[in-house]
Amino acid sequence: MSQVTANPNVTTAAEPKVKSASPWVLAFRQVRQSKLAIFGIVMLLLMFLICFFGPFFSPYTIDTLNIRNGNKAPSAAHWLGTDNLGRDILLRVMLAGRISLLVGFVAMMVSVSIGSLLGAIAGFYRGWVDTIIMRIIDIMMSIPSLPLLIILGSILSDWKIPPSERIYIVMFMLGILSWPGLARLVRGQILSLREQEFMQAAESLGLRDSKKIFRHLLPNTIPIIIVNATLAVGGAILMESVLSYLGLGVVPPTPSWGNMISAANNLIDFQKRPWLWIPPGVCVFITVMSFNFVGDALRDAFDPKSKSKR
Amino acid sequence: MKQFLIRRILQMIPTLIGVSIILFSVFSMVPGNFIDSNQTISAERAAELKHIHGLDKPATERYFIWASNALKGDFGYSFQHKVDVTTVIDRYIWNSVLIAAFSMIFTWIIAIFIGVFSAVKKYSLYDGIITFIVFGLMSLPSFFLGLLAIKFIAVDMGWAPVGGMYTTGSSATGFAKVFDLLEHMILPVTVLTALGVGGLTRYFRTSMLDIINQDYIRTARAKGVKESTVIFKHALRNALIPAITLLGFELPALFSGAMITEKIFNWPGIGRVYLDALNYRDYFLLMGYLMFLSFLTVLGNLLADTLYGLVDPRVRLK
Amino acid sequence: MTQPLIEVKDLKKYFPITGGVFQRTVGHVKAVDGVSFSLNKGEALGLVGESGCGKSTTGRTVLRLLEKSGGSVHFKGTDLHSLNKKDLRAMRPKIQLVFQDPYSSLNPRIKVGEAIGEALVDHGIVSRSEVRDRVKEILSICGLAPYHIDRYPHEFSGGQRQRIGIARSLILKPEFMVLDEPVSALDVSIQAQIINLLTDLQEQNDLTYLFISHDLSVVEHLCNRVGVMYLGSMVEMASRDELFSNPLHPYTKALLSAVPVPDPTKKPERIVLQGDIPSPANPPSGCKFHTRCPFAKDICKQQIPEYKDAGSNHYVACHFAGEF
Amino acid sequence: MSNNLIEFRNLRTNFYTGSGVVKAVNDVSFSIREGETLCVVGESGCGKSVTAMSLMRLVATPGKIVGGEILYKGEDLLKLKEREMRYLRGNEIAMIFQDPMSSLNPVLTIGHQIAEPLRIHKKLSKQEAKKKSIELIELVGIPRAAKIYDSYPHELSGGMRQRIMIAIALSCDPKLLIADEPTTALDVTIQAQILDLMRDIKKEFNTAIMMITHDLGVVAEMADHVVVMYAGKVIEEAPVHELFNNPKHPYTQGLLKAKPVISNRQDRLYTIPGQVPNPVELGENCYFNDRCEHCMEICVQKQPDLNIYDNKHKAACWLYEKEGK
Repeated sequence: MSQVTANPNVTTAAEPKVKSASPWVLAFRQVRQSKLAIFGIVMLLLMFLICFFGPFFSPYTIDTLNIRNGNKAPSAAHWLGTDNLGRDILLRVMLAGRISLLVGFVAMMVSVSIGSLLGAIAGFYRGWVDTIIMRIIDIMMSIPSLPLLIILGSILSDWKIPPSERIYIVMFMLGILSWPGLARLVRGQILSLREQEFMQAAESLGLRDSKKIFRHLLPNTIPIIIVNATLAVGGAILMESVLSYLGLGVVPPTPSWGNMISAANNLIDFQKRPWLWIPPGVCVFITVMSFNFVGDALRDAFDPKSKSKR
Repeated sequence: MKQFLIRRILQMIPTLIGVSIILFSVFSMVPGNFIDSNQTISAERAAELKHIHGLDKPATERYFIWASNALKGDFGYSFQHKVDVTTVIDRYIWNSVLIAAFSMIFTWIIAIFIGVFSAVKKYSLYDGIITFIVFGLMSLPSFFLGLLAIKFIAVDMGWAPVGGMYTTGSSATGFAKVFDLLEHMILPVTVLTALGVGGLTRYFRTSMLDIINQDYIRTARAKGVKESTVIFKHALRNALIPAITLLGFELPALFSGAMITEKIFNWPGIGRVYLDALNYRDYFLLMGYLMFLSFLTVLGNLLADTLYGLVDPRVRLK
Repeated sequence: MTQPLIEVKDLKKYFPITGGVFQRTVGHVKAVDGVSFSLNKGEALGLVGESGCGKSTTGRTVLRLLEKSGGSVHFKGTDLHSLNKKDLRAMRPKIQLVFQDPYSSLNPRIKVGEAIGEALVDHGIVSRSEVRDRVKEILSICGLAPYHIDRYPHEFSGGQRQRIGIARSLILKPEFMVLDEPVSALDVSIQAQIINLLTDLQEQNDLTYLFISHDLSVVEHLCNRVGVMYLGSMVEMASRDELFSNPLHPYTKALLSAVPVPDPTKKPERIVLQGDIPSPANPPSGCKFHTRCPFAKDICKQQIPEYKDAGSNHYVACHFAGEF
Repeated sequence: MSNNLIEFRNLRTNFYTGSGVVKAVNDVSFSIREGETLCVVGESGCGKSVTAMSLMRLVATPGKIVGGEILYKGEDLLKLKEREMRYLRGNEIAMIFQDPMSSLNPVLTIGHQIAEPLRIHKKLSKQEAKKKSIELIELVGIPRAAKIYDSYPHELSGGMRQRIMIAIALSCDPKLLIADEPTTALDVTIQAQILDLMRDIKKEFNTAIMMITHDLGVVAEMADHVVVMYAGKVIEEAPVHELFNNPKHPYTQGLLKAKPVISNRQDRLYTIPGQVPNPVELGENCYFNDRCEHCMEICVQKQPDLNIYDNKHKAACWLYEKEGK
């Protein structure tokens, strides 16, 4: 019983209605299924809305000082009470939120761009380029980041950098010190991808280097970059809050969650007026936790092995 | 194994040199130094002092002086403590090691149990709660957790002393002194453990989840082995081996001293000394401490890889 | 006698083993240790052997996906291993490779249509606007539906993905195709579909195959000439009928007798080789097969047998070929 | 006629996946006689491994046994308490798996892994267990047994590891040995050694073997009785000679014709068109209808039963329905 046509088994049925889902859509659907990730995304949206649009609704402005009204506990007028200069804490937390989130994102952008670029170069063009980059990464990762940041912070204070410019330097400092971690991950991913058969296929098909990098290697490295970028924002916010708490990151009068918590250094404020330093601390906690939830859910969604668990 | 060690030690040298260059260049950017910021001494005395300690020479020259001394074990003189840097480090580091060691032990015990159980009871309510708490602990800024602990546990409840190593002015000796020390350690150790346990629990949960799906676990069950033995012998032993490498990375954390926690709890560890040294611009102490830490980090990496080779039968380091 | 399409002479591929403090090369894994064969247009040469025998490495070194350690590979007279990067890239469409694992040989993040058509555009053979029709055409030739063009790899079964892999190579109108265990990862019913597809494509496009497999029955069906490899060397090569009916090398005999036959009436009287396949890092001295050969003599241990023609193009490398 | 060691009665095992419920084992019934080798043959996804895992009650989530009985010496295994079932595993019913490379614990010595069932089930002391383990290593044909006892799995080749798996399974001389594709991952010359070893064991210990495979050559060589599965159901069952000489179900016929066989070469291979149906959308019809040449009206509407025909030959196909009892 020989087969007549060259392709006896093509399903001639009309195109089935099912819409083909790209791996990105599949990953997004899986993220939507994780309760913690939804909680994280909702909290982040709330935090963004409150910090970036809240101040417009607040009856107070940044510089309305009202000493008589100082150090009031949370009340109808001031939901989170007032500080020693009579400024509304809720407004300051919102404005501080803008700074902290901004620092987190810009630091992430800096570390992601440097990290993935150098990681990709080291991974793709091996040989001495790879060795040099890896040597730099080894050196930078041997220096403990917090103590170094603290020294850099104190240098900024000594150079008397005005607070407004100081924020941007802090952002770059955080970014500069955190790119090696991501670079090493990106390099590892590219090295493992090169062993995959579809990369050998690209070689066998005779594709140009640019095609190999931008159509094959990078799209398969982006998931790792997205996951670590999300976690990096959380990490940067956390690091900024520590620095600012020590008075070495964002310094007053620019408000940031970190330097608001340093209000707790004053013994009386610490014991009697917790509304001064607890709200910013809770904001840092919720924001960073939400980033961790989303990052972790993304990692599971993109990790091919985990697909089998579902 | 010997060749592996030689190769790794040879690799350590350029890394440490690179680290020292970076650190020294950062330090040369620091405008002020101890002598200038100290108004009590006259200008000539200041110049003379600077000359003795070679602070007036150009940066590159100073680096080589410092580096050659460092190789001989002399990390320079601490202005603030008026004693050699190495002695300062030696005096305070053991306080840091004390709380770091305790918290490391607790962290590992808690992380193993919680991590393993949340992996075994995957996607259950228990696992959900644990994941939530673990992420919470990983997202808390260390100082904020410390402040909350002092506020609610020490001040409001009064269960533990607010800070310091001993009750000020107490002349207790022997067991009473030890008991007083332990009491003072409660909060710092709890905070350090809480900060450390998150990451490790997640590590054990992920690696156990991966191992439980392996074929040899299915073989163990097919042999009629009790489920508890399957988990705690067959699975956990495979999870512990890579965990050994994490022990290597704990080395720097053990000695680095938790700066923030020590500052908040007023614990006289090396971390706190580091922060104070910063205010005084105690140059050589800062430099010496950072070099010491970087050396520990590199040593930690080497220790981690060597331990892995010793423990994992598959990786006989030829 | 027209010039053969492919001529491989004494091909060698060694992988360095590093050791010592400075990772110096202390030895070599001789994955391919002096293999020679030639292929005429339209032929299908089978390369069979067990794991570690070097058949896949041979296939990839012939296509210069791996740099050679010795010998030469000529495709239509040009020495592939002496071409510069640009010329080699230009040569690629004519010499194609089909992979074993349907799951890892397709980039999961790009649509199947692009995976098949991208090389066509990249080599400038076809403009971007025409490529879509050419891809649809090749899809149906390979037994897939035109609407599959916008689907992603994870939406296909193993068999369908293997068809995509074949379409990806076929669209470049190659002359020579290396098939590296193309059906080993598939179920029997799907295997048969792919085998028939490969036979049809060879006839329609006058293709030349180097078919690599560990499954002798599939090789017997598809190839007109067969080479048997053991631990990096060719031990026997002959026409299909000659090799399957009159094997001369003891290893080929053992290999043929070891294949279970789907007929319960046939009592399996077979030569069961003792011991395991030695590690290619330190192969046995003399004839590499002497550690497992039931007829090994002293000479086998010392002297490497010569690979010679035992009559009517039936090459064999054994001191006592055919005497037992 | 030896009585039945194992009896599957309407076994149902489902997998609750994200994309719907998969009836991996859908109303499966057959039995294994003492000292007999039964081969369960079928392609990937037909449920043969899940049937074996259901027998061992080792079906991992999201799988769950939802119906039917598995009788072992007349007792239903599904009703046993976990402790009682655990007593049987590795003792009276043993199992070996497909991939020897990952079936042994990489960080425990070979000796330790062989001795484990001996110490649990036979309560042997450490010394007795060591002696018995070394004997077992020699029994499965591995030289220098004492040295192997102390070595680790990664130091052995695939063939040797599979022999160790067999040694572990035989340690408490089980009544039934389940082998899930034991030689699929091995080279053909090593596969021949393992199949020979299993045949010797069956002769020497009269152990019943449930061999799961997709290779019809292995079936012809090892089996006394054969069960053919497709998409979770048993579609044909017969003694091995009857099945090869007179296959009834079109799928079995297709499988036999599709496989190229050495020294009787066909011009063109017979192919079964299409592919295995999506397990989630299986309806009330014969699952093979869309790939079957003899597909009739009724095949698309109603599911055929597994009826018995001449000399113990069962088949589930409407072509034979009229004659069936």
